[in-house]
Amino acid sequence: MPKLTMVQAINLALRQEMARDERVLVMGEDVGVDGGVFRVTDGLHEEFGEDRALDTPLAESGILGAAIGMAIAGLRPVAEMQFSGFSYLMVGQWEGNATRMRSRTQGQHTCPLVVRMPYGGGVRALEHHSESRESMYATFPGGKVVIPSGPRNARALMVASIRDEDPVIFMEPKHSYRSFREEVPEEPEVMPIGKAVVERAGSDLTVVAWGAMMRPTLKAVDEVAADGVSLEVIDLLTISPLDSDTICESVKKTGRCVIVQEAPRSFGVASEIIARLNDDALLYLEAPVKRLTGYDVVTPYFGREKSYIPPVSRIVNGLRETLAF
Amino acid sequence: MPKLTMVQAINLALRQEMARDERVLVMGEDVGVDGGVFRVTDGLHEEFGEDRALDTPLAESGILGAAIGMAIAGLRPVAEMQFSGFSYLMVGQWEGNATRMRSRTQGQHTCPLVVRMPYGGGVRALEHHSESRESMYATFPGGKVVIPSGPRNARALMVASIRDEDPVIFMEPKHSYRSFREEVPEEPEVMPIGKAVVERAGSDLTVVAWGAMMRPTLKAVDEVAADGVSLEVIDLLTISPLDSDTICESVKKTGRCVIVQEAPRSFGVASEIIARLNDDALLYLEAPVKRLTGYDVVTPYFGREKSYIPPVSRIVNGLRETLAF
Amino acid sequence: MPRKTLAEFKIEYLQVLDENGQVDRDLEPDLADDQLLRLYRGMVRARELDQRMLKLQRQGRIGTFGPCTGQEAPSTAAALAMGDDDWFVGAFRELGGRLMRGEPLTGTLYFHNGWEEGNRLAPEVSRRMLPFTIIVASQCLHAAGLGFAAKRRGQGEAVVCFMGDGATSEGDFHEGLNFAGVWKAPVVFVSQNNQWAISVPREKQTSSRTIAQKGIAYDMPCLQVDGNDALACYVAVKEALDRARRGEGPSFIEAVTYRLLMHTTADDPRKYRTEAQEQIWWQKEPLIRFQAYLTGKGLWDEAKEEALRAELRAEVDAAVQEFEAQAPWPADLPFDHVFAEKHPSIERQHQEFLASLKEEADA
Amino acid sequence: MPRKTLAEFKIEYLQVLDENGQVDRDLEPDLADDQLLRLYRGMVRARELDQRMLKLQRQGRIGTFGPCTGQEAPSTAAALAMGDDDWFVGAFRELGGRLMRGEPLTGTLYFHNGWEEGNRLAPEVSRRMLPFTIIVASQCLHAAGLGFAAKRRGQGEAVVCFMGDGATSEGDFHEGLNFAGVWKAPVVFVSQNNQWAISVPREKQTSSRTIAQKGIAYDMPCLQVDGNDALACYVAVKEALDRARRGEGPSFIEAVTYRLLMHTTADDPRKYRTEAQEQIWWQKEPLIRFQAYLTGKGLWDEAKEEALRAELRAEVDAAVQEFEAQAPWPADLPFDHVFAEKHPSIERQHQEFLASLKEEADA
Ligand SMILES: Cc1ncc(C[n+]2csc(CCOP(=O)(O)OP(=O)(O)O)c2C)c(N)n1
Ligand SMILES: Cc1ncc(C[n+]2csc(CCOP(=O)(O)OP(=O)(O)O)c2C)c(N)n1
Ligand SMILES: [Mg+2]
Ligand SMILES: [Mg+2]
Repeated sequence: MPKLTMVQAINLALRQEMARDERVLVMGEDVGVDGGVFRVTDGLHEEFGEDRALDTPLAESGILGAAIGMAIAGLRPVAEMQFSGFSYLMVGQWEGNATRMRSRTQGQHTCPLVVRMPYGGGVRALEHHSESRESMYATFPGGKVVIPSGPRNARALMVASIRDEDPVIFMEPKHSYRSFREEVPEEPEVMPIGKAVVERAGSDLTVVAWGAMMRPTLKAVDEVAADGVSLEVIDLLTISPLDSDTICESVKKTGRCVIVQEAPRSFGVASEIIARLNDDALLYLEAPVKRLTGYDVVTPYFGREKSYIPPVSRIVNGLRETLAF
Repeated sequence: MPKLTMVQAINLALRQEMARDERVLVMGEDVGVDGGVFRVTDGLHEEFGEDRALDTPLAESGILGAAIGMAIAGLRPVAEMQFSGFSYLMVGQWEGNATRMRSRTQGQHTCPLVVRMPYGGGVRALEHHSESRESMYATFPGGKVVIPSGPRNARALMVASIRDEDPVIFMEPKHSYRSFREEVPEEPEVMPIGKAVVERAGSDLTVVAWGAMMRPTLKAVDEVAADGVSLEVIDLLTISPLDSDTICESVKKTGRCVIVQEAPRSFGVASEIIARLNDDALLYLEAPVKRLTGYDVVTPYFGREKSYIPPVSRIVNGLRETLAF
Repeated sequence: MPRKTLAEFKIEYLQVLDENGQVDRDLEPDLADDQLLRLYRGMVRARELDQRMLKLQRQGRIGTFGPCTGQEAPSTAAALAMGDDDWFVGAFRELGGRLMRGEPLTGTLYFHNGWEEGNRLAPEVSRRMLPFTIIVASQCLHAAGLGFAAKRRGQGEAVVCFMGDGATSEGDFHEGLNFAGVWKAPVVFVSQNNQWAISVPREKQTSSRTIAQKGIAYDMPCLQVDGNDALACYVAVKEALDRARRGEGPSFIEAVTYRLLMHTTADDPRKYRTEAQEQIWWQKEPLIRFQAYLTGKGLWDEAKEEALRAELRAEVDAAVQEFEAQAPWPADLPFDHVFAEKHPSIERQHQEFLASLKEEADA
Repeated sequence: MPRKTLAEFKIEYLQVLDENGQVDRDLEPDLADDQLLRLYRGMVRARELDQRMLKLQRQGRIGTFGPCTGQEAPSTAAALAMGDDDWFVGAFRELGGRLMRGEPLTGTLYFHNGWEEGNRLAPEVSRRMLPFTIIVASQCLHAAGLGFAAKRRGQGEAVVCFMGDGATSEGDFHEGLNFAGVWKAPVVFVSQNNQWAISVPREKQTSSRTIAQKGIAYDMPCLQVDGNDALACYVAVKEALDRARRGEGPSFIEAVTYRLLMHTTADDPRKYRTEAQEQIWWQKEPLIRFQAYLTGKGLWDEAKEEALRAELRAEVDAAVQEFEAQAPWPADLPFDHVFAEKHPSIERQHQEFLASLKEEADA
């Protein structure tokens, strides 16, 4: 199997789905001729033409709003927000139309579309190019939020998102775009949306992470496992609708839980996970759930960024503290 | 003291602050001549003229974006979003500029402004006129989110919001706009932002609510108190930055907690409160914290609305269950 | 100083039928008699339902709604000019057009009484019509997307999209027209300039002399028409649809009309305008002049008018009866329409919801 | 069909100094020699810093940045035309103007190396200048608000706001110009049409023949100027500022220029345009023609040019040295700038942050 970066893996998913289903198209700022500022849509313009790899005008609300019209008309647009930092301009169309059209018409008109957006820090970029706000998009019922953590699941989840009958926000951890490769089979793989995955089985503590936090988390887990403890690692993959069953089952077994989140501490995904544990697994907890997260500050410019994203060392300490509690 | 509705109380705060500080102005769709569709700005146009009670063009991003410019120039705009359902169009300006200008310039340029918006259900209005999304606005560091529950605190918190040096989202529970009156002193009262209030002291269980949920919560508390139990009630008042200390102190004392939330279950304020309790009071919990909330569905039209907002009976049952746990 | 001129633009005005029912023969479209009668009937039908809804709302039998009285011409005429496969994209003052497109009278009653069921129409009706848009101007982008898809399908389908005058201030209006322009999408944008956005008069809404000239920003053919003149509206939309089908891209039409009644039943116009202002426009409303036109052509008379009114009132009566006889639909339906497939977490909440409904019922 | 004409508009083009340095005497502004020299110096200063930053970025000594080479004229000329109390609101390609307004050379270096400190300027500089805007077009609304405040203050202050050609597609551009128009706010909007939005050429961005005509939607005086002609840019902005101060409201200027280099250092233009296309525009860039103009006036020669370049390079060297000698600022500063007053919950996180920094350092 070829070893691909996440960029290449998502590109593969797009290319194969466009070949398989002519209703599928990609659209956004610079996604056509240029192939996207991160090259995720590279080659699609040459292969499928400008009617299926659209360079749109510079307008985020416009991109989603037009995609909604296309989806209602039977197309399957995969729209790109060049960076998640610019996606807030389309929240009106997302909240007001994309996520509501199905319920508004009781299924007569629907919006099967995907909004791709690179998110997260670690690439030394300008302001608005490094924040994580997945929990914000999770506050809108009627829309799904998916975050892959590596090339292989990115490809399989993109395929699932394109084939999904409902609107999906697909957040791509740009820090992981090219930082490592994985074997990705040529034949399409599909992973279910709304399902978390047990990345490693263990019995002493449950660690939950997603997106770019998976790599440092696994590193930290290896380091701590060397102490002779057994850690279970869960990769969330879908933020909303959240699969808390997998997490609660795990914690009922381990009694301990650490959640690693790049986003600010408050009102994040970790908080919802803790609420679900409170509902279904409180009596199994042998220690408080630990949130290892960013801080409740305005995302700093990249000169300071590093200290604000949980590093391996902080995760290691957090795991040890929770184990020792 | 005169007995005022919440609409009159907020109007009083605006009028007095405008009289006290000529930098203060109100702006928005129909806030001038018409006095606002809920009459919250009634009379301000006549009293202060059209330069201080501005009827703006129909554009929400425009209203906030222009208010940001005014605030930077030294004015104190109080901008109205006619309904919270239209405020999603200004999230780009909120996330991208209002909440970031202070950190971006390390305090050289700031955005002391208030964005008022009626929110929540119960008034038999059209789609987009009845949802609660306070947790969405709480995901943006650099901005505050305030929700009054009655005329008196609405007035005092509006005064505080206008005098605050940072941008404040002021969400007004429209269901409580005219549903009851309170005595509101003529002389200005100010309540601190970022501080919850213990509305009733008690020892057996802590109930947390905010906005329009306070009234049904207090009704339910009265009913359950009749069983001879002692309930402590906390009115959140500020959603972000969240005052979890008051809640944790209370729960350390009572050992039990119920949270009543109009918004959908997942990724709501209740989840953050539970996460804070997990951090600081887990070992004091004698029962799982109960979330009495809306559901993770697209806000239904008003024909069905009622069943989706926690009614007194559901709150009563929830309190009894948690007490009996 | 002498400077080189790069481009010149002009905004034209079209009126075919003046407020006294005088027709300009040069501009008169050649519409068969049955078409003219269909157009008139469509407008009167909307007027009758609108007036009845006003009463129903006052009696608390439906919720808040925004009357269309006086604005029947633009959308009804557009519906007449449109083909079955064209998309009708409205805001919330196109009752005439919606009914012409086959929406049942009960649809708007259910919708305005808080039921999504009002948007669930017979497939042949909904297949080319979007529901009411409440988020002002957001539909302009949906129209651009529908237009892109129509162009790609290449069947000569087009889109007619309505928005108000206030709506032209929203960013989505601008982005929608720009996208349609860049794509040369077959879309006809029609702004119903009723001169008010709730309490805000047109001149406080924008400093542009006409709404029509906003189309110049996208190099679209743009035209201002008398929006109370159904013939002018028909001609303008027909021309624009023909251009669209010829692949010449989008057009922008400003239809100047007037909101004769309150913004919605929750609004009180006395706060911001006088009855005298309104009276002027009652003289110019679209039905009287069209009736005069038909009469002049020998197609209409008192008797026909009475018969039509009686027939339509009976139809409205029947619709209201059906509406009020309708039992409330199941309260839990929203759980079925969050997503195509119900996620376990939502299924659990669904069961919880049903249980608490039962509890409350038993209590 | 004959139709009544309601309004007519035309878009004019202004060039004073052609690409060969030939000046149109009728249009030439009367600027004192020292003003002309100041303008030239301002443009060259920006070019020198821009070119140095390109090298620094390639050597990994600063982060991503967007060069302004070839676009020095519009913002530098505007800064010359502006008064101290006027607001300068830029996007991210106005280095020339920012420097003329007193921003230190180190500011943009710190900013582009990931430090908010780059935006913290001496009070006399920042009091009438906003920092870089990265959210495209969002500044158009800030300018409208600043303009409203300036008008209310009544001291004759005005605002000059820049945006790109791509920026004119955003809803915020539309809303910003509409608000300024309705308020008759003293704002001069200048679109630097460099013909590209990253890889998207102007003609794919909008179907309007000129960017200038977008101002017609707000009935603003609008003009297209040669954006590589500093004199034309000066004249246009000066005229517009005078109108603004006379209470005649906002204006819209399209300055046609060209992005000679990559969008940012992260971009590769070879993906979407040829070197040949770029070469055409290198012939038209603003410095050569202005130097010829000064030489023609007897104000400039080889020696002066060399002296100026040497002086400015030395200034840039010094700035780079200062920049690189600067020790990193405290990592925890963001906690002090979330709000004016630190909330207990943030204070707690601040302490936690400091503790984990220490742990990491010790580890
Ligand atoms: C985005 C948005 N903002 C505000 C509103 C509230 N609102 C409903 S209709 C309306 C006025 C619309 O004016 P116009 O576009 O002229 O349409 P008209 O009501 O006159 O038909 C407003 C402000 C809304 N529905 N959507
Ligand atoms: C709202 C928003 N969307 C997208 C981007 C990413 N982006 C940065 S610059 C740019 C192109 C801007 O084009 P233009 O307005 O012509 O300015 P230029 O770069 O040519 O000076 C884009 C798409 C952004 N910064 N902000
Ligand atoms: Mg209107
Ligand atoms: Mg450009």
